[in-house]
Amino acid sequence: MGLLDRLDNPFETGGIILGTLEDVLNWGRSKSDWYLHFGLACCAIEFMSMNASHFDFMRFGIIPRATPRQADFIMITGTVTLKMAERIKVLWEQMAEPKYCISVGSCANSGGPYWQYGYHVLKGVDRIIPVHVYVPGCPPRPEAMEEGMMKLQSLIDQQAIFRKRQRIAEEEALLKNKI
Amino acid sequence: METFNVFEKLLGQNILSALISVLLPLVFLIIYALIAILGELKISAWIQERLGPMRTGPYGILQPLAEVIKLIQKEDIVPAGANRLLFNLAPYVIFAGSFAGFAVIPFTAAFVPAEINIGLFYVFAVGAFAVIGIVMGGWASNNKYSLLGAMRSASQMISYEIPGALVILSAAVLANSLDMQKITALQDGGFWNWFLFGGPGGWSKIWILPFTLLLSLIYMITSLAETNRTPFDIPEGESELVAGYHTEYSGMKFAMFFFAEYSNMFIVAAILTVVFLGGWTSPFGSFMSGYWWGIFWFILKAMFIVFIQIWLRWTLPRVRVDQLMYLGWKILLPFALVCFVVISLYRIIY
Amino acid sequence: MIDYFKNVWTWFYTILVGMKITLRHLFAKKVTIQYPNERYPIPPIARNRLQLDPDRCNGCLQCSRICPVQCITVETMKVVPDDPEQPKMFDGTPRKIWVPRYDIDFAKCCFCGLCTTVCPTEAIKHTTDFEYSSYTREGLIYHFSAMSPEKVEEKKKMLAEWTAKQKAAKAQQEKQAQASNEVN
Amino acid sequence: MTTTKFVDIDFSRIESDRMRLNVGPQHPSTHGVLRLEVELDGEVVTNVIPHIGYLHRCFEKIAENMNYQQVIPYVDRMDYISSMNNELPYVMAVEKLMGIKVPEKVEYIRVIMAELNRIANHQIAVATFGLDAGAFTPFLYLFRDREYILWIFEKATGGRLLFNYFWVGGLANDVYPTFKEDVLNIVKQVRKTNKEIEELLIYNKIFIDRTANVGVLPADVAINYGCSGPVLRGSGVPFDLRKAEPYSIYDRFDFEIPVGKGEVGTVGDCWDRNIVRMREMEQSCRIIEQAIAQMPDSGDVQSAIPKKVRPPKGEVYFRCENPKGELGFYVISDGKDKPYRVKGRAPSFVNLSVLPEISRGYLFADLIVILGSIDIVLGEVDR
Amino acid sequence: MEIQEIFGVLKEKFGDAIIDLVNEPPSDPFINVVPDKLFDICLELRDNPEFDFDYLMCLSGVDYPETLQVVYHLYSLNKKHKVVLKVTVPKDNPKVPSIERVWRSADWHEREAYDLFGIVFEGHHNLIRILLPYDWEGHPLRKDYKEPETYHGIRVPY
Repeated sequence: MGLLDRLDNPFETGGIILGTLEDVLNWGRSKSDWYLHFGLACCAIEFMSMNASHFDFMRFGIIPRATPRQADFIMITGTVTLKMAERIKVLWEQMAEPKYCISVGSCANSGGPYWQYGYHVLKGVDRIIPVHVYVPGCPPRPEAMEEGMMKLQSLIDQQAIFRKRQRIAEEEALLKNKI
Repeated sequence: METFNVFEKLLGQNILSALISVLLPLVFLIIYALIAILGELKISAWIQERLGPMRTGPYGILQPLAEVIKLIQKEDIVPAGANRLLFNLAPYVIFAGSFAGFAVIPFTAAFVPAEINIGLFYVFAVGAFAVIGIVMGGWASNNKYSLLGAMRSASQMISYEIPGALVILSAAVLANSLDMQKITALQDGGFWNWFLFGGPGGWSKIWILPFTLLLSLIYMITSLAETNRTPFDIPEGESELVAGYHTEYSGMKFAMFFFAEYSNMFIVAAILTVVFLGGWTSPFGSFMSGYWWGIFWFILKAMFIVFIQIWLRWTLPRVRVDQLMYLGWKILLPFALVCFVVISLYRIIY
Repeated sequence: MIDYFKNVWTWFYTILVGMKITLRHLFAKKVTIQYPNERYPIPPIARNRLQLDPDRCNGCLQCSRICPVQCITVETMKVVPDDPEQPKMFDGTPRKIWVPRYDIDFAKCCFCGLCTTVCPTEAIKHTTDFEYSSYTREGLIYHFSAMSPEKVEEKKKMLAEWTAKQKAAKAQQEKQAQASNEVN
Repeated sequence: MTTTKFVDIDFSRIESDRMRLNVGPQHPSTHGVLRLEVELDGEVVTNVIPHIGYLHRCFEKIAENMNYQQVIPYVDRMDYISSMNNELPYVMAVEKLMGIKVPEKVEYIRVIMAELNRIANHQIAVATFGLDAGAFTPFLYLFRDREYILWIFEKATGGRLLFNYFWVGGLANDVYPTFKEDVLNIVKQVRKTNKEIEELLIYNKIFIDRTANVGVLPADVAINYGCSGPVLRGSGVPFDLRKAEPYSIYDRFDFEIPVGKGEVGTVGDCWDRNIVRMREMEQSCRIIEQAIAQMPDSGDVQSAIPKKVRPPKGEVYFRCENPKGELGFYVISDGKDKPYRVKGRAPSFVNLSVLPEISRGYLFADLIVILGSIDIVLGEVDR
Repeated sequence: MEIQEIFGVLKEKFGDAIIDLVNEPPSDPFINVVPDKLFDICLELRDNPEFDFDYLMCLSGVDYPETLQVVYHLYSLNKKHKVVLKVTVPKDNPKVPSIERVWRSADWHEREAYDLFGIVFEGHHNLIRILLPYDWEGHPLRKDYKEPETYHGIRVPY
């Protein structure tokens, strides 16, 4: 990867090229997110409202896909039960990288109203799959979901593509120093 | 108007002119597909009183570009248990099939990539390529939904070739030719000379006017079925078969399916334009006609057909498999046959 | 045969009717609210994020008791009568109870509004703010107490001293009482 | 276009391999997380085994651990599309146990809210049914109108979807001043859109061909399976709890019970079930108009709310007409703060059990339509 | 028909199998029935034109400290009357005859009661769990139920 390293070096004016390329790639990914057509419970109804004319989720460049292979992110909209947990894990594994997850609503965040006595409810979807953004609410307003989506987009915009490991390590080190 | 290939005339018959003739449609196809995808998103949104993509570039016009950039970056998954060779080959077969159709599309009087005298026949033969690709992809995916979708698609496309071929046959009888440039040139001189309105000729064409109108309608319906568009999108009917034959495809391979679908839409629209709407000829006689205007008219007419396809898609529910077959065999075929007989008689008499 | 043609005609006709309707909508005014730029005016009664006014909270614990999901964690502490600070409530009445910890876990909250209805001082209220999604689950736990940790420590110490004093006083009293009993 | 019922063909003579297809739990048209194990012969469904429970949220166990007031938010989450209608039978069951008579104004507001929610529910039902048949645009027109209803709910109750509005003995709060005008405007809008939907979707020939003569449910089978609501009425049985045993103040209103008549196919097919929903929306509009006209302006909505909800020992089964059917709550009280047992008799749960019976012998594409015509909500099926 | 009449007719026909009628407002009146004869009683209630109970509204299990109970709410669409039957079984041997063949709606209701209470319905054609996973242990709506620590490697409690 000698060439890439040289290109990435700001002193050889490669940093600008790669940086711009990275920006373009990230722009593509953040502006065109396809979600998995998938609803679980109450939040899914608000999710449908968000797709409807008044809130129009497609403004963000988001198109529903029925198959996990073509989806970029999944919205866990509702209560995840133990019976369903394994299926969600399979769905997540079927999705193609890079993939993201938004946990919508109290139930998906931490079991919500069912965290105390719900013997059959998974207490938070982050126990089985990684979650990138948590949207609170029970159910959240459609705008709140859109706000969560914008949070995810800004997360994607800042992602590192080149010299990934090195940069992630640097960021982690920085974070550690801060703490 | 005289027909010729402008690049061959300028550069002579050599590899360079051939290369340009091939690449130009490809460039056109890519630009067209991006515009069509945006059009699909925007028109569907407007019909539903929404706005569609708004946050990617001004009014969201860069949306298709973002999608392509994203699809390039996606992981390319081949499911376990799939037939690797066929699975990887299928999208290219479909894309090649639909792109090959562009070879005989006359964009203007001065440019058709390959001027062969059986152009209509060729388009039809090459169009059937897509079936092979779909069955390959559906079977190789090792997924039941894909297989069901592929089987449905194969039966649907093959049965709708027949009424479609009858329509083309009638047009060929009327025009006395299978050459797309010739058919277009015949209709020069104003919209009343289009085959939609009975073709060139005197008042006697009144006898076949209703039949040519009907034929164009039949071709419109069959073209929807051949491109798997609503109301005939049962091979990929989302509410039944998840995503049909491309359920297991991701990333760039899915993008190939996507491009192939839109390029197929354009090809059927182009055939309809050439056969019934006068191709590159101006609808107002000599007004705004010429080699350059030809491109404009051709693309305008074809895009209008594409718009109608999109418009229909967001209006109608989906038909069922048996109803699809009923429509194809018991309604479209008899009607097309009657039209064919009438037109043949007309040709014999006049 | 007539049925056949009738069928074909209804097919054709109903499709045209549908196309007419969708064409009308194609040019109709769009209803979309472009969220980050335009906003639907949320009514003040709407139940979104909870907000506590620490000045008003008197630590009665009713909210945490009525909460169906137990997402409100409240710790209370008695105010020492001879506190030099002489804390006051929002309306000037002397405060009897400190609230060193008032946490609401919005990852559990079900936004039913029961806590706001039982609150006697209207300290806890639903706001119209809904934009507080977070990258971490911990980011959804809100700490509403106005007391800094140092202050809590200080007050705790004060309370401990005071209770010790009280205890000692009580013990002394009892001793005295015993002594007087014995005398009697 | 004619449709053949594939049951008529003798398949025993055609030997072919059966294919087992898993539909769901993640599938675009299972309306949530239902899993159907479908046995296919080519494209013909030979057997369907529904597997439910993917959204079992332990409502009944939780209800035993909550006091009566705290159960209401959980009742909301059973059938999350029509929460108002869910709260009504629960609240009325507890009121019956305690012998509470609620004020006049409360009754009227409850009826208006329940009927508005019924309209919202049927809008979703028709919309998703259209979506199952492949029509996407009517879905969004109906959702647009539903949004206006939700705005009224939000203004009046504070919640868009889950309200916690009906309390034992009253309401959480009074309605806002311009409530009446807003509701009347909605009624107008609903009527306008419904007319459009009928032209665009319901009477479209393709849609009729897809749904008529499909999934025929005879009346006696429907009754024996315990079906209720539009599923039962679609089969031609004019049974509506609002008429049969009028609860609340439903005996004061003039409305009709729409039933399936087999206008375009057989009585009890998918089209009939759907048209019943469309016509019920119109009837709900009528009820709302009458209720608005009769509703008293003044009155305290909280006067009858007891200080402590503690019903005497006893048990009661109270049922109401939910948009999906008969929703009953069987509440057992042992005289304490918390109910001893709350059982919800969910209409979707019972209606879904008829699916294998009516989908055998139809095509796979029909199975999706039949499932859509039953209009289930998984939150209620699994509780 | 009033509940008293129904009770009278049933008592006449089935004798000891009908235990008693409890009518304490505001509760709904109910009839206690012996489990063994339940199927015949239900058949009689459905097929006798006087009763004509064609609609099973609800079937619920209840867990009492010593016993388990199954409650049947019946309704007649034509006659518009209703009746509540109750069957009480011991906890160590909770067996009730299935009435799935009388009212098909009992099919899923009985599976649910089996799933959540562990009441065994004899004669049911497919008595398996319905709501919980097929490999779940225990019957959660019993009062003494303890939720499991893990399920398939996923931690259950919060």
